[in-house]
Amino acid sequence: MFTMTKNVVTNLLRKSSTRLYPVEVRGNFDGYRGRLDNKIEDCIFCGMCQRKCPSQCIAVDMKAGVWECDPYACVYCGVCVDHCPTKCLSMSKEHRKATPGKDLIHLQGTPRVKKKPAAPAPDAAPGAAPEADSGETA
Amino acid sequence: MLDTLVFMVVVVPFLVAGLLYVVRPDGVRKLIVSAMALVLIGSALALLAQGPFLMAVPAAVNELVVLLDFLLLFLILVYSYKWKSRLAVWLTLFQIAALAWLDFGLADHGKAGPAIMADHLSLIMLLVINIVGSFIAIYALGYMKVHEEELALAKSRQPRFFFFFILFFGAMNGLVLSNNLDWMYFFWEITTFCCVMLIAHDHTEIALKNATRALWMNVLGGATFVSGLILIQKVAGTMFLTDLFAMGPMGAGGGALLIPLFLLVFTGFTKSAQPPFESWLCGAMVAPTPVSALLHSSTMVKAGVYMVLRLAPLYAGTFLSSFIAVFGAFCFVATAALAVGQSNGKKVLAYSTISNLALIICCAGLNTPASITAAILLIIFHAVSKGLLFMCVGTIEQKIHSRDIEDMRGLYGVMPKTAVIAIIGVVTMMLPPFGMLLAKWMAVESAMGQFLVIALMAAGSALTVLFWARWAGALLSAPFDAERPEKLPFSVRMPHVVLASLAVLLSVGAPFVYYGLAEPVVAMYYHAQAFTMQYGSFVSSTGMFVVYPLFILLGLGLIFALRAAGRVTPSEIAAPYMCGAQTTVDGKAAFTGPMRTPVVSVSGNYYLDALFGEKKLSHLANSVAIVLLIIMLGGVL
Amino acid sequence: MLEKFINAGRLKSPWIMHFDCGSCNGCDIEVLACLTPLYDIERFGIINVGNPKHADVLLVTGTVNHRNKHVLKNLYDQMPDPKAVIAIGACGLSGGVFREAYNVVGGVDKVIPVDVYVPGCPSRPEAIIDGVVEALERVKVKLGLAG
Amino acid sequence: MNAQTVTMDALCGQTRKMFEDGYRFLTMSCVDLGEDGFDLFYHFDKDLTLVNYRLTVQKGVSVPSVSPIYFCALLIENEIRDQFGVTFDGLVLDFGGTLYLEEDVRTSPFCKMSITEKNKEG
Amino acid sequence: MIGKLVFALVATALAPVLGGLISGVDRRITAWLQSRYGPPVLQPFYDVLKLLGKRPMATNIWQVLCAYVYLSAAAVSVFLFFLQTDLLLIFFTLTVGAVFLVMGALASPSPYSQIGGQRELLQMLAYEPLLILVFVAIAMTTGSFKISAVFAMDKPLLYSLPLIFVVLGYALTIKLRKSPFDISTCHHAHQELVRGVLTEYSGPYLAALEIAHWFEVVLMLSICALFWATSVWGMLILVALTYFVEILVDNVMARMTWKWMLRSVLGVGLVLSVLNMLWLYAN
Amino acid sequence: MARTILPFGPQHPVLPEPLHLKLTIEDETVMEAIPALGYVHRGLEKLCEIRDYNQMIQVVERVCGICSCLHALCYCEGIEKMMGVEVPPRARFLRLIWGELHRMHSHLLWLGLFADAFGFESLFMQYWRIRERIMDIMEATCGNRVIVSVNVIGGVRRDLDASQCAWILEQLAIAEKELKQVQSTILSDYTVCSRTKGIGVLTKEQAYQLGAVGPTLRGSGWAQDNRQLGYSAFGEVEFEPVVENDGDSYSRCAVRFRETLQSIDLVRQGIAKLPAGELAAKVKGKPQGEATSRVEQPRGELFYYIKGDGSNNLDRVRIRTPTFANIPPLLAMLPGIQLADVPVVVLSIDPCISCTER
Ligand code: SF4
Ligand code: SF4
Ligand code: SF4
Ligand code: SF4
Ligand code: SF4
Ligand code: SF4
Ligand code: SF4
Ligand code: SF4
Repeated sequence: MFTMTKNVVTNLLRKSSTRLYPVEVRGNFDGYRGRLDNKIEDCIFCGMCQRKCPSQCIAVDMKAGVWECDPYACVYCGVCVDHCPTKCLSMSKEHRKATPGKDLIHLQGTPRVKKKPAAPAPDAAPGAAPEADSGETA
Repeated sequence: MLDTLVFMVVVVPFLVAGLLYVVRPDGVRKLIVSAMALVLIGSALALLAQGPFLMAVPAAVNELVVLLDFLLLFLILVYSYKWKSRLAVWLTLFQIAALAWLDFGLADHGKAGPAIMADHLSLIMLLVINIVGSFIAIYALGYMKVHEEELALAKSRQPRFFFFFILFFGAMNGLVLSNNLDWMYFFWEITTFCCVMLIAHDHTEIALKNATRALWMNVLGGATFVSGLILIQKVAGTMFLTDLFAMGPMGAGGGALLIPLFLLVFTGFTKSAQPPFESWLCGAMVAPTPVSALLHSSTMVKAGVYMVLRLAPLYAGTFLSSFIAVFGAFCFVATAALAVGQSNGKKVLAYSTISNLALIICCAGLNTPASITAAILLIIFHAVSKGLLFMCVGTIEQKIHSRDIEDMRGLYGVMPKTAVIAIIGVVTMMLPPFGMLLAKWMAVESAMGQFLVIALMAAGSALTVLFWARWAGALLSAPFDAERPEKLPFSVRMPHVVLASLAVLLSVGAPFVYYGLAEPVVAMYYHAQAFTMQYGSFVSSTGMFVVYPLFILLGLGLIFALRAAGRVTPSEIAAPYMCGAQTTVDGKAAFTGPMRTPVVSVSGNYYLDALFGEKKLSHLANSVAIVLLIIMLGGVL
Repeated sequence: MLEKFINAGRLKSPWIMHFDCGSCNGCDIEVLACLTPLYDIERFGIINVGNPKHADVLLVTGTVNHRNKHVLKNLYDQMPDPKAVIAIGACGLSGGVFREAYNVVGGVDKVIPVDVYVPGCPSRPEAIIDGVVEALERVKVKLGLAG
Repeated sequence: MNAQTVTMDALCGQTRKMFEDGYRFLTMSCVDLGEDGFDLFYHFDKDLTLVNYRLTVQKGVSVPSVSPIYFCALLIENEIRDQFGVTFDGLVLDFGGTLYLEEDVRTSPFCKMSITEKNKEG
Repeated sequence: MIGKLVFALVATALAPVLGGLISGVDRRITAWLQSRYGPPVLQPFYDVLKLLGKRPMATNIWQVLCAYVYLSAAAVSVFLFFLQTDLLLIFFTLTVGAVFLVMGALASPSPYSQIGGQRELLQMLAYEPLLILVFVAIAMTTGSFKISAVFAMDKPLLYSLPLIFVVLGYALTIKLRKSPFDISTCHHAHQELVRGVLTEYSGPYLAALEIAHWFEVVLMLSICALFWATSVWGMLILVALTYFVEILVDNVMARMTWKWMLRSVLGVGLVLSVLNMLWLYAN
Repeated sequence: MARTILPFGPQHPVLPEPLHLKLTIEDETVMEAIPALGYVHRGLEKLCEIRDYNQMIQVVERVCGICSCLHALCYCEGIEKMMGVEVPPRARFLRLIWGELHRMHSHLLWLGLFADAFGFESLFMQYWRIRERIMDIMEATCGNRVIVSVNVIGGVRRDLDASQCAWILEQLAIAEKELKQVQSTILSDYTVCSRTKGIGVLTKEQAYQLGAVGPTLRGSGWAQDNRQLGYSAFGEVEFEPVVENDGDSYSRCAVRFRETLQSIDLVRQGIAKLPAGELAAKVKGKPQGEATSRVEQPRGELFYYIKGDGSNNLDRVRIRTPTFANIPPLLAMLPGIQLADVPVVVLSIDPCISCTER
């Protein structure tokens, strides 16, 4: 009882330990597995991430040059980042913010067509809107 | 006029009882009992209007009483023998011998005096006995009909029942009107006999057993009664209360009178079932409920406290008085604690009765104007509320076939009106601004100087709240539903409603009760006034009880609450919290339990058997009570 | 006038109830961590009441399975209006890594309407606080107080 | 992993012997062998040494319960009942297949027979 | 008389405001003691306002009735206090509230509120005798149960009744529902009874109970204040100190069981009161 | 005697996880307690048929977030045993360090919850405040506060550099100091002791026969700790199993408290002895055969049975978690205690239903 009294009274006299988030942001440590980003210009749509992902939340369409990820099924393990051959996948140390609805991340890149290398379609705006909207997933 | 009224309340019940014994048709019985009730109520009121009086009777009547007294004792002897209670036989034999010595050896029959006396205290008792009792008698009409239907008797035993039932009134009225202690003794023995006969009424094994117990305990009281009388006769040389009062506190014999006073007070303890004698009253529960209602509210046990209170001016200021206070306070706690351990509704009522009687005894022992006022108010308010509660339990029992509080859970859903009336009864027993609490307040304030008594009272009232509150709560726990119609015969419903209204109205009129009834008694013996009224409040030097302001404020609160409750719509009614697993089974709240089976959630009150178990606790209470009594006796000697 | 005060109360006193709907505890302990000194969401007037009848906001962590979906629904029904639901963690949002397991129904929104989704596995306490703040924004919008 | 084979008849006797020799009952494991029935492993431990018994049973056969010997076996036997549909005789507290599963999921989910689609894709 | 009435009315009207503020400060200090930042001081008011705006929900109408009777009785007892009436009478009025709170809890078929109700009764069993003893002790020192008599004293009651003040502290802890006696309900809910007597109340009804609790807090603290009735500052300091000690005790103790409560409260309470009374007599 | 039957859970504020007990009480004494499970059951063992054996690491980590690291460890050890992979020494020591950090955070979390079970809110706050240091270490070194995801088959994914090691030691020193400040409160405070001593007694024989594991077993006087098996690097550090003899809630609490301090010591030893070298061995082939694997989790012995058929997908993964083994002892402890002690006794086995049901 007395040690606890000492403890709580010290607490009373000291500044509280509370971090006043969101007013005061300490920031996450380096190396935190936060938001998953894809630098879509560098993506070769190899599908490695799709195959390795334990949560099966990435869908790569090699022909269409589409890379899709369901951020609401992703478990932020970083396995895809480890295995991406071009290192276009990365994880920012910021966590992904809460949202009122669920959206799929749909990135349109340039498909690597074997016969015609490096012919970027002018109409595709790669990486312009990293979170371009698309249909809701269930 | 006066003679007629006294005749009406004392002798007529005997005659009517005899008539009821031979009359068999139900209709006629109903008529007679109702008429009797009216006559009793009317006469009691008329006597009250009349005021105190003394009345002499012809010597022949006195002889008759003596004769009847011996007859009665022989009758008791016969039953004691029949029921094989050796103790009762010996005690009765002792009584016969002692009475013979008293009547033929000691008493100075030449010295005639007014055998009948009514002071304010007697008048209050008359009111209580005849008004509350009459409604119970009417209730008994309806109750006994159902009772016998349930038992499926070939031959109705109602004539016998009503014989003793109505006899009770005569005996009680006689008892409180006696000035001659010899007479009082006679009536005292009649109540014992009636009571025992009524307990044995159903003739079951347990009924006989409990009747036997009641018999020996009350016969023990009879024996001490007659011993006390002998001593009084020896010490004071009179048998008339008026003479004793005239001698002032402790009478002429000084300390010597304390011994007979102790014996008489002890007699009172046996009759009002104080520990160690509480078991007979609990055993009396086997009788049909109207009997319990009658015994507990207005007759029998009230005779015991009447005795203690009656003699209070005589032992005022003595060692005996303070000991009676401590004894009463102890019994108050002990029996309240016993009530906590009970789930049988009637037993709770029984222990609560004993507990309240103990409080009255304690007040008598405190022996101040305020405490005597408290005692008188307690007698009045307790009689009304307790009579009401017993009738409720009886009615409930006939519907749900159980007198267990646990089975009364959600009674509101089954018998809404009776449940509400029962709750009114409970609330008037335990909460201010109702009379019981007013009286309790007076009791505590008057005990201010005596720390031990107050500490016991404090514990006792907390226990009291405990067992009442959970009972009232249990009655309410019903799911929301439209009111269900509930039909009861007039003779059952009417007494409920009347007593419930009486309980509330008397409390509202507490100042009138005080000025009209209690204050004259106090003025008579103590020549002092305990309280004055200011702004509708009782005020004394030590405190104040704001009756009307409290009634108004709490009444407003109640209206506010009723309106809020009235606004609740069925759509707002939701299932209780069951950790997210709630379902219903036949409309009862349930949860989905192991193996996916729905489990109806059951709730039980805490009876705290480890602390308040009847066996252990009553053993303890009885031992302490005996020790206290022995100390008291030692002090007196 | 009173309405205005009540609305102020609504924004400043979101009592939460946390229901673990088959979570792996990862998200649970982060929700609990929110209550502890470092994060102390009582700053926002939040109390963890643990009783649906007192709660304004239901925090759900974990996957819905065939058994707890009934419980989830029951609890939601016992919360008096107005109320909000915040789903926490990949499991609560979609079933997460367990989506294909045989006893998993999926995210919380399969059973009750969800107002705010907090991603992560587990969602860190800061993210949960973001979620609560977002839910309050939504309440504001519903009450017509936004802007 | 080495496991001694035990027969259905010897099972209870062997278990009792382990109990008397002061072994702790670790758990059981059940593996569906398809056509060949189930492998039931009984794992025991004493001073951190594992002892395993293998009981192979055909489908549809009831296995004697060891829960009267080791009370703690009741949970695992109920679990196997849920997941594989293997029934146990003499279970001290039989949940009858409702330990984990709702009525909605009444098939024994761990039995290969009931698997409609096996996605070999990684 | 009119002046007294008006004073009492105003005091009664202000009591919930004060009670709410006290509980706000309480929560803030509790947070600091736990090294947290804590909610705004006005938080209790936000809570109650929010609750008032929620859709009502109850398990039956009796609950509602009981909640409002409880509220009324609590308000009336505060009113009677500031009218400087009889201590014992105030105690009885307080009991009305407490009993209806229990009846409300028992009126619902929910096991948690039932158990809460039973435990609340046991708490009453523990604190009621203590309060009566405290009041009797006060009355024996001042010669009357009237509160006005306390104010007529020329020396603070604390001088003659120090141990009785400790006894009052026990009763206060139970009434404030603080550790170690938060057994029938408590402020949050991570307790085995899910708030016990309050389990089944929600929305406006819960708000009513909360306000009633504020009334009771004010009443109990006012009774504490009586122990230094000779000066306003004395009263304020005594109450502030007492309340701080209550918060401290809340934070350095585990919740105990009802058995322990009955044993310790009745044992310690009785012994302390008897000692204090003996000491009084000796003087 | 009047009985009350009440549901304790699935949603109940003292049970952060959905578990149901049908309790029958009389005057608050528990007469009967029948459990119902299945509120967290996902059926994830079955996922091994559609996730390859590498992906299963992330799945088994989520059997329970609290000791995610140890689930992955046990699983990896099993697969490594089956495939004959030799784990490099540095990886083994790193596994030990992270594993012990997990034990610390788990025990601190439990100590807080336990304090809350007997209504000691401020003590709960203190333990969780201390715990945040460990969570920071975890986040800084593994990239996540809870599900660290550092184990891979053959080794680990992340490394610790010298500055990180120094920082960890620094943080641990502070945590140790803070922990010692509240030591006497949990171990000798009057109110705490009266709520824990003699409550929920599990005798030495009962503990063994009912299959108790971990602190529940050690609290009843058995010096059995799977770390004695010497997996990862436990064969190369000094430690003694923590044992208490009374078998009550207090003993189990004392075991966990002392183990928290022990873990600090083990992390220090691990950092001191950390060898240089590879982080992970190369893995060739596919898992085939049967293997069992055991590790000591904060709650006790974790047991994996794994069967591979030579393909990318395993044939069977069977997980027996500590709480699963501790539930029968719990059921034996419940009857006869007071309702108020139910949370204390339930928490005293440190239940983790998520892993129990998987
Ligand atoms: S969707 Fe998920 S993985 Fe992709 S960027 Fe967002 S958070 Fe990262
Ligand atoms: S692995 Fe990398 S490059 Fe390949 S598809 Fe995924 S993101 Fe693109
Ligand atoms: S980059 Fe590698 S993984 Fe991607 S398609 Fe080519 S070979 Fe396959
Ligand atoms: S982080 Fe893990 S879960 Fe998320 S997409 Fe990458 S591999 Fe899949
Ligand atoms: S989201 Fe991740 S951490 Fe949260 S419950 Fe699911 S698996 Fe656990
Ligand atoms: S003990 Fe009561 S008040 Fe304290 S934290 Fe727990 S629930 Fe809240
Ligand atoms: S015991 Fe289980 S539920 Fe409780 S905190 Fe730990 S992990 Fe969460
Ligand atoms: S026992 Fe519980 S805490 Fe430990 S790993 Fe299993 S689930 Fe997690």
